[in-house]
Amino acid sequence: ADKPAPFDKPGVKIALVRYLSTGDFFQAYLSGVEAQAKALGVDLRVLDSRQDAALQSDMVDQAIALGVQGIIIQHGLTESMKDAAQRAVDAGIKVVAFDVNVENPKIPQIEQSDRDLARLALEQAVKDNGESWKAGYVYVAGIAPLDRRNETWVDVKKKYAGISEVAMFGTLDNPIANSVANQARSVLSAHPDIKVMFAPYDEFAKGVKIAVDEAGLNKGIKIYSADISTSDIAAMREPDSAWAATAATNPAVVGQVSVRALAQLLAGEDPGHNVVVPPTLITQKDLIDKDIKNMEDLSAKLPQFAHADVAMPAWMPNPNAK
Amino acid sequence: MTLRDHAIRYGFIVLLFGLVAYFAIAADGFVSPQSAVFIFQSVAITGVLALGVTATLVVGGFDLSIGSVATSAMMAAAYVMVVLEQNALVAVVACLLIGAIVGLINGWLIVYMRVPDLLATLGMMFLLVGLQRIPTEGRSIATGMTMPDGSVANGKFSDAFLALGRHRFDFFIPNLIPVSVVVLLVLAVLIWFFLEYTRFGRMMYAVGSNERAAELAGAPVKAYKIWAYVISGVFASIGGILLAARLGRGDIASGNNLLLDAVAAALIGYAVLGAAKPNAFGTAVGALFVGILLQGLTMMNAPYYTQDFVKGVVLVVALVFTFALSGRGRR
Amino acid sequence: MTLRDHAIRYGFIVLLFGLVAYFAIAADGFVSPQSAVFIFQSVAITGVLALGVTATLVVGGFDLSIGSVATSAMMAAAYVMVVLEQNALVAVVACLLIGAIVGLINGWLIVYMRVPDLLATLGMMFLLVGLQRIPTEGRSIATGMTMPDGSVANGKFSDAFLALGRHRFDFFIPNLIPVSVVVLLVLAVLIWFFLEYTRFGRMMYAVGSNERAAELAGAPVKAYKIWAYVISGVFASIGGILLAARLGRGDIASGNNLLLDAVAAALIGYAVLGAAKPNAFGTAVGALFVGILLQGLTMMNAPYYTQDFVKGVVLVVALVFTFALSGRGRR
Amino acid sequence: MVGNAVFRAEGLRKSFGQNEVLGGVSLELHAGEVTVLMGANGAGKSTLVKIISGVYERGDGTMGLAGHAFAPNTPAEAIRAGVVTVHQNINDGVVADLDVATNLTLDRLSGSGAPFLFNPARVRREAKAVADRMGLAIDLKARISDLSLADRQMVAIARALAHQPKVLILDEPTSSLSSAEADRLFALIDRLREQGVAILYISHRMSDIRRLADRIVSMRDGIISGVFDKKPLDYEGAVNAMLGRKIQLDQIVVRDSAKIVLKIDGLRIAQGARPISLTLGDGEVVAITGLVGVGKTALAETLFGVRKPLSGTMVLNGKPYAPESAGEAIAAGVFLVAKDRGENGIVAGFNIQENISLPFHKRMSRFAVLRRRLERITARRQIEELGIVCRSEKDEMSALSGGNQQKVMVARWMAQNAGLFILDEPFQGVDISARRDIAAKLRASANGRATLLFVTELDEALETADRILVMSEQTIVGEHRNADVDLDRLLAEVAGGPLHSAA
Ligand SMILES: Nc1ncnc2c1ncn2[C@@H]1O[C@H](COP(=O)(O)OP(=O)(O)OP(=O)(O)O)[C@@H](O)[C@H]1O
Ligand SMILES: Nc1ncnc2c1ncn2[C@@H]1O[C@H](COP(=O)(O)OP(=O)(O)OP(=O)(O)O)[C@@H](O)[C@H]1O
Ligand SMILES: [Mg+2]
Ligand SMILES: [Mg+2]
Repeated sequence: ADKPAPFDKPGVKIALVRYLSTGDFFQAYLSGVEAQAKALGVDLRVLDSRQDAALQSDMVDQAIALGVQGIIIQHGLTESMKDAAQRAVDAGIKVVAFDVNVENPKIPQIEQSDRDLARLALEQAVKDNGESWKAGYVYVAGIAPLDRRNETWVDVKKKYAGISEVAMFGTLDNPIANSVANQARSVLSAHPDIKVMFAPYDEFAKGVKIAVDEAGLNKGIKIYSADISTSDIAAMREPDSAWAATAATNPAVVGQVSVRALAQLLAGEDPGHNVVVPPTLITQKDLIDKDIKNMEDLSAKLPQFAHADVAMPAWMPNPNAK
Repeated sequence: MTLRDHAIRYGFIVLLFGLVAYFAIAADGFVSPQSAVFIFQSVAITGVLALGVTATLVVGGFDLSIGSVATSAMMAAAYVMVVLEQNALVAVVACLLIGAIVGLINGWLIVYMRVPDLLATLGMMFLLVGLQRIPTEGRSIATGMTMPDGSVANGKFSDAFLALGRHRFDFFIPNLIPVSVVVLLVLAVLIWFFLEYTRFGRMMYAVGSNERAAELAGAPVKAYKIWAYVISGVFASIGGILLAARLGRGDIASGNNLLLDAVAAALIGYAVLGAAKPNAFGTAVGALFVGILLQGLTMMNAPYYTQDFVKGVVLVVALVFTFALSGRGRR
Repeated sequence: MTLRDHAIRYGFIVLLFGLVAYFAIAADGFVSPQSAVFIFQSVAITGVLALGVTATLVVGGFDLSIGSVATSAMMAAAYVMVVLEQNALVAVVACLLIGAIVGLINGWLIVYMRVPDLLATLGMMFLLVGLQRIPTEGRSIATGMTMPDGSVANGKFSDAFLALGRHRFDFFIPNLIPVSVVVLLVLAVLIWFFLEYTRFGRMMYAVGSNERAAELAGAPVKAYKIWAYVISGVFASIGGILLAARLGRGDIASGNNLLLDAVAAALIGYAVLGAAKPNAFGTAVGALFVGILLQGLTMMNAPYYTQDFVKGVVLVVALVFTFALSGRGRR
Repeated sequence: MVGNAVFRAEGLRKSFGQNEVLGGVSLELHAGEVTVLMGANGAGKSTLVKIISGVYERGDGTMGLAGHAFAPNTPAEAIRAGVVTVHQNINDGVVADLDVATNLTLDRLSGSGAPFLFNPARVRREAKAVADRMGLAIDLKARISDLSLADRQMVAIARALAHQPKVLILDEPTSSLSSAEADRLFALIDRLREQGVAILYISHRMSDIRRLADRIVSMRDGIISGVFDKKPLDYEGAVNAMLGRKIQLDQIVVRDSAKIVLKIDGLRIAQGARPISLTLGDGEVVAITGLVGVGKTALAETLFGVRKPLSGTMVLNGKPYAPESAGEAIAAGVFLVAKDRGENGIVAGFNIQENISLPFHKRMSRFAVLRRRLERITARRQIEELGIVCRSEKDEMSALSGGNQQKVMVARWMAQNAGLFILDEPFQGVDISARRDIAAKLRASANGRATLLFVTELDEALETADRILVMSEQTIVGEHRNADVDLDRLLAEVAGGPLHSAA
C-alpha cells in the first residue's frame, strides 16, 4: 500500500525477453524474476527466443505491441538488440538489460561481472597453489560471458609469469559435461603435469572433474571454476574432490535485481547505469565446514549469496523475506 | 471424393485454422497484422532453408549440411565486411558462391563418388562447422574484434546489408513487412512454380521416384541431382545472409537449430493437401505451422520446454492423421 | 581379388591404422593401455546409440529420436533415484522401459500409421526433448535440488548405479576397464552376431532390401520393423543410463550431438570392409575411428573447431575412397 | 540387303569383371525390317541392347547409324540420335510415383526442344495423342503405381513408339502382355515397319517371332551363331542355332489324380464375382489361364494367405485351411512363386544363395543361427538342378540375366517340398529350352504335392499341365483335360470376359 505509483495499483505489465533458457542458471534466473514480480504484484510475460537472436529482437517489438510498461532483456547480442532496445525506449517503455550491452544510456545494465567472477576464482588458485603452475584451460571463444572471463585469465597469465597454460580445450557439444570430460581425459594423458584446471563455467568444471576422477588424478589437480548449482555443490563436497573453488553469483538474486531495477525505473527512481551483483567465492572448505548441501543451504549460510542489497529502496518488497 | 479423401486433403489445413482460431481466442494480441507479420518473420530463415532442402527431397536425396551452410554464409558475410572491409554486394556474392560451391561438392560426392546422401552431407556439415570458425579461431565476428594475430578488425556491416534484415516495406500499414518475409514469399513462389510447372521440376520428381527410368527416358539424371543440391546450398546461403543481416554480426552460437527446424517444416509439408511427397507449398505451410504454434504458445506464456513437447505432439498427431488415412504405401 | 578390391575392403582399416601410427608418433602418451581404454570409454555412449540405430538402418529405416531417448533416460534415471528415492535397479528398469516404449511407438507410427520414418522419429525427438523437462520444469536433477513445488529432493544416485559409470574391472592392469566399455563391447558383439548369424538378423536385411519379397517369403515384416525400433530405443536408453552414471546427475541437454555422432559412426560403418550397407562391425569401427581422431587431436591441442573440420574431411575422404572405388551402382 | 543397313555394329565386346559376356558381336539392322534376336537366357541380348542404347559402355567394337559413327555415352544421346529402346525390366521404363500422362511424355520433358513450362493440360493432350496411337485406354490421371504390370509395360512401349525413331529396340515387350494387347502392339510394329523404321525385337515367344520376323539373328554365349533371312524363315534352325542343339519336343503324358490335396469351396475373391470351387489332386499339374486382370494373381494370393477371400472355405489335405499370412501358408506347405520377380521376389541386397534360402530360414537354422553350409549346399544343388547360368552361388542377383533371375525364383521354392505349389507367371522371360526344362522338372517332381500354375499364355499351359482351367471375371469358367483339348471352346471361354478390364 505504501508502494509508489504505478505499483500502488495492480495491473502493471512487464516482459522478460530471453535469449538463453536451457539450463539451471537460466531456470534459476527465471525463478528469481518470477519471485520478485510476484512480490511486487506485477503481471509478467515471458518471451523466450530459444537462442534465436533475430527472433529475440522481434520479441521486443512484440512486447511493445502487447502494451507492457517495462522490459527486461536477458542475454542476447549487442548488434541485434541495440536497435530493438532503442525502439522500446522510443515507445516510452522502461528497459533494463541483463548480461547484454545494448549501448544505451537510458538503459541500466544489470551485470554479474564476469571479470570479477574469474578474478575471485583465480586469486584463490594463486593462494592455494602459489604463483607458478602448469594449467589446463577450458574455453570456447565467441560466447560473451566466457570471452569476458577469458580477458581476466589473459591478464592473470601476464601478471604471473610462472603460470603456464599447457593446454586449452573446450566444446559446447551437449551434454557439455560429457563432451568436456572426453576432451579433458585426452588432455590429462598428454599433459600429466597439469596442476590446475581453470574451467570458468560450471558445466566445464563438471566435465573436467569427471575426467580427473576417471584418470585417478583427483589428489594432484585442483579445479577452479565459475557458477554454482546444487549438483556442483555435491561434486565439490565429494571426498578428495579436485574441485577446489568456484566464484558465483546467485542467478535467482540476479533475476530479482533485474526486476527491482526495472521497478525503480518505473517508479521514477534511478537505479544507476551499472547495477552490479557482486559475486561470492565458494570454496570446498566453506561447503564442508558449514555443511552446505544445496543452494538453499548456501543462501542460508552465506547471506551475501542469498540476497544482494542492490536496487533495494525502502519500499521494495523482499521476495526472500518469509 | 469421399469424406476420407477430404479429410486427407484438407485435414492439415483445417488443423492449421483450428490452431489459429484457438490462439485467437485464448491468447491476447494474437490476431493483428503485426502478429501475422511477426510469425512470417520468425519462420523466414528456417522457411528458406526448408524450401531448399525440399529440392533435394524431391530428387530422392537429403541435405544435412544446410544448417552449417547457413551459418558459414553468415560468418563469411561478416568476415567479408568486417575483416576485409568490403561492401554489401561483395558479401552477398560471397555467400551465394559459398552456397553454390558447397551444393556442387555435395552433388558431386553423391552423384559421381556415389557416397550416400546422408553420409556425404553429414560429413560436409561437420567440415563446415569447423571450417567457418578457423579464420577467427572460433571468435564471433563484430566490428572492433581482435583478430588472432592481434590486429583489430575495423570494417563494419554496411547499411545496405543490414537493411536486408531490418528494412520494412509499407503495406497498408507503414513499415509492416520486413525484407526477410518478402524473400521467403518470393522464394517460395519461385520454387513452387519451378517444381510444379516447369519441365525441370517435373523431371526432378521423376528422378526422385525412379532414377533409372528417368535416365533411360533420356534425362541427364546426374545434372538434375547436382542441381538439386546446388539449389539447396544456395537457399541455405540466402538464409545465412538474412541471418547475418538480422544479427549484424557473425555469431558462432547462432543457427544451431536451423537444420532440425527446416527439416521439420519440409517433412510436415508431406502432410499438406495429402501430397505424401515433398512439395514446396507444403513446406511453406509447414514452416508457417511451426511459427504459429510457437508464437501462440509463447503468447500463452508456455515455458520453452512445453513448446518443444507440443511441437512434437502436434507434428506426430497431424502426420498420423494424414498418413494413416491416406493409405499410401499400402497395397 | 584385384588391387582395387583390396583397397575397397581394407582401405578404411588401413586409414585407421595410419591414424593410430601418426598419433603415436605425434602425440605424447597416445600409446598406452590407459589411452586405448580411454578411447573406448569416450565412444562408449555414442557407440551404443550407433549400434541401435544400425538396427533401424538395416530394415531400411532411420531413427532420429535416439539422442533424445538417451537424454530422457538419463533424466528418468535421475528422477527415479533423486526424487522418487528408488534404488538402482528401479532406475535401470525405468530407463529400459522408456527406451522400449518409445521404440514401440516409433515402430507403430511407422508401420501401422505409415508415417515416414524420418518424420515420425523427428516428431518423437521434439516431443521427448520437451517431455523430459516437464517434471522438473527445466531444472537439472541432483541431490538436494528444489522441486517446482518448493520441496527438496533428498534421494541420491545409488552407489550401484554410479558404479555403472565408475567401476573398473581388472584386466592385466588393475582397475583398467570401465563398465561402459564392457557394455559397449558386449552389445557390439551381441548385435553383430544377431545381425550376421541369426535368421532374425538375416530377415531384417531382407526386409530392408525388399519388404514385399520378405513378406511373400513368409516373414512378419511389420514385427521385424517394430523390433528394429525397439532395439534402437532400448540401446539408446542404455546409452542414457551410462550417461547418467557418468555424470551423476540428470543434465538438461537435447542430445542432438549424441544423435549426430552416433549417426556418423553408423554411416562410417558402411565404408568398413567395403560393406556398403549398415553393419554392426562397421558401426563399432566407425565409433572407434571418431574416438581415435578426437583423442589424438585433443592431445595435440587442436581446438574444437579444427576437430569438427578434420572429422568432416576424414569422413568425406574415407567415404569417397570406399564408394567411388567400389563402383556400386555403376555399370 | 547389306547396302541399306541403317544400323551397323562391328565386333562389339563387353565384359563384367572377368566374365566376357559379348565376344565380338556384329549386327545389322535394316530399314523397314523387323530383326528378331533370339538367344537363351544369359546369351547377352539385353547387354547388347544396353550398349546400343547408351546404357553400358562398350568394351570394344564400333557402331554406325545411317552411315555415321554412333557412340552414345548416355541414353539421352542415343534417343537424340534416333535409337529408341524399351528395356526388358518394366520398372525401368516407368516412374511409379507420377501419373500416366507424365510418363507417356517423360522423354519430351527432358528433350532440349521442350518448352520450359510444364503445362498439365498440354501434357495431357500430348499424352492422349500418344495413348491413342497405341489404342491405349488408361486413365491418364492414374498413378503408375496403381496400374498392373501389363499396363505399365504398355505405357513404356507407347512412349517409345511415339517417337519417330530410326531404330526401335524392344527387349521382351510382350513378357507380361495378354494376347489382345500383344496384337495391338504387333499392329503398331507393322505400321512402323511400313514407315521404314528398323526394328530389333527380342522375345522368347515363338508366336511373336512367327508373327513379326523378317529376319532372325540367333545368339549363343555372346556371339552370333546364325543369321536367317531367307523366306520362308527357318525357325527350327534359328532355335537350334541359339541353343547349339536340337530341342526335343516330348509330348506330355496326362495324369489323373486320385488323392485330393486341396479342395476349394465357394471361394469369392472379388465383389460381385461368382464363387470358385475346385479340387487339386496329388501329383497333378493344373494350369489356370485367362486374360490379364481376370483375377489370377488375386486367386494365387488368396491361396497363399496374403489376400483375404470374401467368402468360401478351403481344405488342405483334409484339414481346414485359412491362412492369415504368407508365413502361415508356408508353414502349411503352400508355396508361391510370385509374379513380377523384381517387386515381389528378388532381394537385391542378397546373393543367389541368400535369395534361395529366404523362405526357409527356420528350417535352415539351429537355435536361430543360420547354417550357412546347408544354405550353400542347397543353393548349389538348385543352381545345378535348374541350370542357372552364373559364376557361383555368391553372385549378386543384378549380375544375372533376366531369365536366370526368374530361374532363381523358381529354384527358391523348389528347394523344399511343398504340399501345394503355386506358380504365378513362372515363365516370364525364360527362354524356350529353359521353359521346357522347368516344366519337365515340375512334372517330374509333381508327386506328393499339387501344382497350380497361373499363365496368360495358352501355349505354356498346354506344354505343362494335366488340366487347364480358364478364368474370367474373377472366377473359373471352364475346365479341360489336357488331351485333345477343344481349343475353340477354350478360346471362347478365355474371351468370355471383358476384353480388357481397367488396370
Ligand atoms: N551387371 C552385370 N554384372 C555382371 N554380369 C552381368 C551383368 N549384367 C549381365 N551380366 C551377365 O551377362 C550375361 C548376359 O546377360 P543378359 O542380360 O545380356 O542376357 P539376356 O540374353 O538378355 O538373357 P535373358 O533372355 O534372360 O534376358 C549373363 O550371364 C549375366 O550373368
Ligand atoms: N493395385 C491395384 N489397384 C486397384 N485394382 C487392382 C490392383 N491390382 C489389381 N487390381 C484389380 O484386381 C483385379 C484382379 O487383378 P489380378 O492382378 O489378380 O489379375 P490377374 O488376372 O492375375 O492378372 P495377370 O494376368 O496380370 O496376373 C483386376 O480387375 C485388377 O484391375
Ligand atoms: Mg535380357
Ligand atoms: Mg494382376
